[in-house]
Amino acid sequence: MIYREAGDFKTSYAKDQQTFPIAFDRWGYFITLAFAFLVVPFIINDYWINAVVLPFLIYAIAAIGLNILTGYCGQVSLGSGGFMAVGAYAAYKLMTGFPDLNIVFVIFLSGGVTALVGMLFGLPSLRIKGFYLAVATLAAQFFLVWLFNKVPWFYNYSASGQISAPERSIFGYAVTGANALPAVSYLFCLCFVVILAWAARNLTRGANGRKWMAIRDMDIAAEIIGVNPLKTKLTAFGVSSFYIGIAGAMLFAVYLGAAEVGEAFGISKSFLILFMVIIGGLGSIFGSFAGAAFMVLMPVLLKNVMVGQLGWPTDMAAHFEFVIVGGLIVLFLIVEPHGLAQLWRLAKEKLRLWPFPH
Amino acid sequence: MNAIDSYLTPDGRTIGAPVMEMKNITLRFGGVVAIKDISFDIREGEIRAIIGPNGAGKSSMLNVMNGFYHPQEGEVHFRGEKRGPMRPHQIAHQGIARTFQNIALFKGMSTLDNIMTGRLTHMKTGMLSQIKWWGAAQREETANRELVEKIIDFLEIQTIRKTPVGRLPYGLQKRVELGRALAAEPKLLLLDEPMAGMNVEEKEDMSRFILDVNDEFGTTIALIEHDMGVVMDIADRVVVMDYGKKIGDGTPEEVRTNQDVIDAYLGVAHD
Amino acid sequence: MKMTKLAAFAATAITMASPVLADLVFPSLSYRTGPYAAGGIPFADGYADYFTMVNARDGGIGGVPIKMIECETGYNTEKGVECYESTKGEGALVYQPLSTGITYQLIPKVTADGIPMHTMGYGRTSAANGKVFSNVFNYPANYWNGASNAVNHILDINDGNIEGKTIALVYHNSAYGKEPIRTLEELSKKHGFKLSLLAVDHPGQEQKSQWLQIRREKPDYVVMYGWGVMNQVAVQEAANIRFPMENFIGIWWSGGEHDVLPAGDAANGYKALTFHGVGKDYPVFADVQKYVVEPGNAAGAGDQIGTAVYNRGFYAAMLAVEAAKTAQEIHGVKDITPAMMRDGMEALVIDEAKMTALGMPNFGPSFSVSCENHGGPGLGGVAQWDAGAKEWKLISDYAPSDMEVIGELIVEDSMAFAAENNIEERCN
Amino acid sequence: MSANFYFGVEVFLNGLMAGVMYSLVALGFVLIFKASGIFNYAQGVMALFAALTLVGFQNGQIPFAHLINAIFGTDLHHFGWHMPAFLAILCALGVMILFAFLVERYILKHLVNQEPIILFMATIGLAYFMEGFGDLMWGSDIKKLDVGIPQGGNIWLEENTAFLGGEDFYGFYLDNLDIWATVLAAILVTSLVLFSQYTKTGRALRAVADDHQAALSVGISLRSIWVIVWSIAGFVALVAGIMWGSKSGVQFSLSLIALKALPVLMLGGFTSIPGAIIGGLIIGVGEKMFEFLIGAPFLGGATENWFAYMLALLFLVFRPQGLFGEKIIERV
Repeated sequence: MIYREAGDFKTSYAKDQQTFPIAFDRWGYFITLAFAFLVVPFIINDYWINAVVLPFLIYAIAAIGLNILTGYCGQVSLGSGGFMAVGAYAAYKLMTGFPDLNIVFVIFLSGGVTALVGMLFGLPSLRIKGFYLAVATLAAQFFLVWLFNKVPWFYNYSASGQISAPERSIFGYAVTGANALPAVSYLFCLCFVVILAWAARNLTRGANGRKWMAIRDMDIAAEIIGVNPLKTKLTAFGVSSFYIGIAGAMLFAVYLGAAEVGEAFGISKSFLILFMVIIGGLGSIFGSFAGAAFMVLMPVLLKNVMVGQLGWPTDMAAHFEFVIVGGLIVLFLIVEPHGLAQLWRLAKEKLRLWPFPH
Repeated sequence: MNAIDSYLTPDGRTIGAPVMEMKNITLRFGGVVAIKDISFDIREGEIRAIIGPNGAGKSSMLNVMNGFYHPQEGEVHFRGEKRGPMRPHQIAHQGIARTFQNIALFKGMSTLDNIMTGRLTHMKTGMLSQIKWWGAAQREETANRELVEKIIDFLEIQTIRKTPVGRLPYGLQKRVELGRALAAEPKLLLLDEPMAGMNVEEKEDMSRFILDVNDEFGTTIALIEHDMGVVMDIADRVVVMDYGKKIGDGTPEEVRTNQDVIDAYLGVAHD
Repeated sequence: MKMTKLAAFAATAITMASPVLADLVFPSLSYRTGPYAAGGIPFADGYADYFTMVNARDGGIGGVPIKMIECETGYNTEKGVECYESTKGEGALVYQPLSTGITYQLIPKVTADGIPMHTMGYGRTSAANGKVFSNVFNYPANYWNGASNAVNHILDINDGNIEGKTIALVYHNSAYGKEPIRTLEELSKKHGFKLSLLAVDHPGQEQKSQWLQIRREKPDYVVMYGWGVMNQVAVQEAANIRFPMENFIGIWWSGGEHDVLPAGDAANGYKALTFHGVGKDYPVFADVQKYVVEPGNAAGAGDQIGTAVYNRGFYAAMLAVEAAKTAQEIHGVKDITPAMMRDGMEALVIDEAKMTALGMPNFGPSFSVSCENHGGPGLGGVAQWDAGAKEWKLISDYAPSDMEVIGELIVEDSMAFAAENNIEERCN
Repeated sequence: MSANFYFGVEVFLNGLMAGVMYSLVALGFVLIFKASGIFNYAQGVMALFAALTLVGFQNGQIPFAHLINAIFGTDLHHFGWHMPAFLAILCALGVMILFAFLVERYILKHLVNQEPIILFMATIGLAYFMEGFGDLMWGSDIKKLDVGIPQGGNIWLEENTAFLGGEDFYGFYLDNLDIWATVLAAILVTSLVLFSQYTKTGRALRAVADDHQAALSVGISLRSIWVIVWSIAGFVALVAGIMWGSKSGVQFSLSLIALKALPVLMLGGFTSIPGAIIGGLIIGVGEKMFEFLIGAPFLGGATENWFAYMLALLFLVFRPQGLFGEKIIERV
């Protein structure tokens, strides 16, 4: 009976609109945040930060971005990898072109550049719908990868086309480059994640979010009640690409430190992020986190169990990883097509009634 | 119709100047003529019905009125101005709202959110203040929420406020859709078969809501229906269509005695 | 987010469980899966088998057993990071990341962590400049040496004059494939040949356009920097348009058995560069048979022994073991640290006597590493495919490459890196 | 006529041939989408799996040998037979039918009436699964596939057209494998058409494609239709796997041919078999001609991958209903 809403009355519309209407959720959220900011940096080791937590945070941003486009606005995109590449290369050009520019601005500007590119590739969405649009976004994926590979200006004419992130710091602490302390990179990413998730929540709970969802649920009816489809779809593409571009910039600058477009931002990345969104739950910010956690953690966990614990050959473990991840995806879709977020919601509903289910 | 500026209804309401005038509208799909040279007007404060058998072109007419279809010939005048080439969402901003024959609610959203979408044409805060939320965006949200809550009270759907609309029964969905259209505070409200598929009781409820909307908010309403009985009870004036042509126009009494209308409804063969 | 934490806790418990042993740890970042598995499997097998042999035959290096930790990267850079982070805590002595992408990512990390990295025949070419890259080694040869080796071979065939000839470069359209372009451009200026560039996009199953272009333009020689399925398709397409196979030269990563076997007899005469011996005709393979295969400890399926890429992995492990021996000698300790291993790699000397003693006479070039030069002399040979016997034959000695041209490029590229990252030169 | 003109013609012809190869893959997508509304992303992996199985049967490989060896410490590799190509193809087909049955039984049955995007994701999950499963079963090394289809330039054509151009022209080059693929594709499409027109099952298939509900109401079993359709798609995947596998060997990258089929689907439509053929030809010719005329000379080459998609995208922007669709009238 700890988790409950009984007696939790709302006396104003503002209170009814808040993100976590149930007091217990609200406190859980604040405690999680405090834990993430104040405790985790001191107890976590390098392996967990570099191999699991950083990719989790960065992919969560990308997943929120794609969720805005696909989950809220209903436009399926397979171009996320290409848009992440835009963010990464924009960050690289900004970092090397303006060495004094603060890294925070670099990352936001990279998001801005990606937003413009995303809107450009979002234009056909007015005419092309459904799977046709999904496949059409692959044009962006392939074209952008080709472009960054082909035009030497993007990688400062280096011999191989690899880009490497130079060291940049904030308040005297390096966040990119070899000397960045993992805990600092972690906090840096965490700040971005919290701010961006909060912004996404605000964008989706008000008028803007309703426009997106109206287009998603029935675009013709939405237009007739006064939603401008082109503008709405383009803002979705823009905001989504902004997030994905930031994720790309951080993936390159903070997490990987060096990148090559075809390998780091290939089509498999597009699919990975789409997976996160669907497994996590379309149209749910929480789901984006859950999906990212699932897709990042699952393989690491499986690897550690199969290779580390059971001592299987690595190749067999890798094959099994495919089998298990693929199988789990199918299983999830069968059990709960609306993703982890929905499972979470159902669990909470059960919890609300516990221990008196009748 | 003659050029009368205003008239008094039998129950004492004053009907004002034309809000919308359709002049010689012709609409074709390829070789098929859906509407052929139809003219009529809708006046401030009245309930105007368009009736006719299936396939008469009523829905197409409604689609022309809210700009979803563009007629090949003819002019649409709204509040005294000739309508240029416009997209439907621009027309919604001019103050025309509508409901749909096959319910077009947003399935993934709750009742409250669906009705709130009706307020979108009135919500102006920019993206940045939405991101910030506290301040302008929240104030606007709350103000609009208050208005929407009034509509929810009016339509007696308080208990389903937070229910996803997909789970609602048909009759309630129709009511939510009416709420969404009302939320826009339209100058002209178009209702596409608001009573289709309802039982007698639901039809009575819906008729009452339509009359109340007209009465309390003074909203001008144009509705399509093919149930003659209901229409004759609530409409001030009626346009009758058949095979894309207008075959009658006038008060329910006038229409009821019109020979063409009687033929059309009794299924007399066309020549 | 509660689920995340729970899972995180479970996984921490798992990773904490494995104890740290006082062994010499050699991680193997292999890829036995994914698009490049065909090349990854033999390399990983060779790398593993050599260590197994040393453990079984000699009881380890200087009496300390070797522990090889294999970690599957699938040629994926992010998994590479995970592998690096999960193995470095175990006392990894040297990394062989086996992917240019992973190499670029690890360069700053290994430098900061003080662990050496050996990128043999791949990776960042300018890391040969030890003054800038303290912890990265790419002896005995790199991509740019390879380009020069190929041109030198063509020069040899034409008695030193290739003025006016045309050489086409068919390359994997990625960082790896673009590596030789600068070198070839410089060489084309020097020797007066015409260079024509043909990019093939990943994965490279469809190369009709490129080979029709070659058929039209009729270059005298084709040099290929391919990887994965691109190799098989290119060899097949070259055979299809009846391009003379002996004028078609692949880099060592395009010189595996699996690259030529699918084309059958048509691949006969195809050439590939190499910096190590090919085939099983070395005394050491008797030891492999005795200590590895017969006890049933062969890595993988055990069917790769003696293939070109297997030998490359085998050779890489040999160099790692020799460097560890050198480190033990320099520091006088058996249980070496990564920093000592680095010193050992920097002082590594490989000569004919040493290789003969190891049962690998002429298995690779003789070379020595120094503080300034982490890349060795860039010696490379040419192997030719004999489709009848289904084996590679070494048809030349390990010959030097044009260090005059390459050295300049290395200095230029590494200095740019040093300037971007504020690195001070060492070795002064 | 200048040699360049003939080169252009040659590129055009080879583009047509490449297009046929793309169509072979696209056909499988169309069949499944038409009958069940599922965008089956696993089609490429099915081709890989079919080809792996075929090679496995031919060479008498023991399935899961690696796994068995790892668990029981045995040293199994081969049964020691070498199966004739024809028999092996039949066996591989049997496996694909079994696969279709299992997919229906364990996946599709549980996902009836889900949204298309969910079904699409399920097929991606299926693709992951099969990729791992196929490798586990047959190993991830590269394998040579040879069922006796000749490869190499067609010398007869080359010699008999050499007179057309000048000194620099050797005659048209066409790959024998591509010519075979064209013949096979023609046979395949013809038999598919005959099957759907003249057999009871075929008519049921068409009924389902037209209207699921109506088909159900006249007593057609949707589930058995799905098994049949996935079996046919498995057969098409086998044919595509044989053609592409003969060209490049059988290994992981074979599954990526799905990416070459997607622009074809956009252009030809997800539901049209002639669309898949014509779309494939347009994409094949388009990308090859673009590479020949603009890509290689001016843009540094390797433009084919994105150009195919751009071409399809531009086409759709101007004609959203696709190649064979009728003009869409929107209704509310």
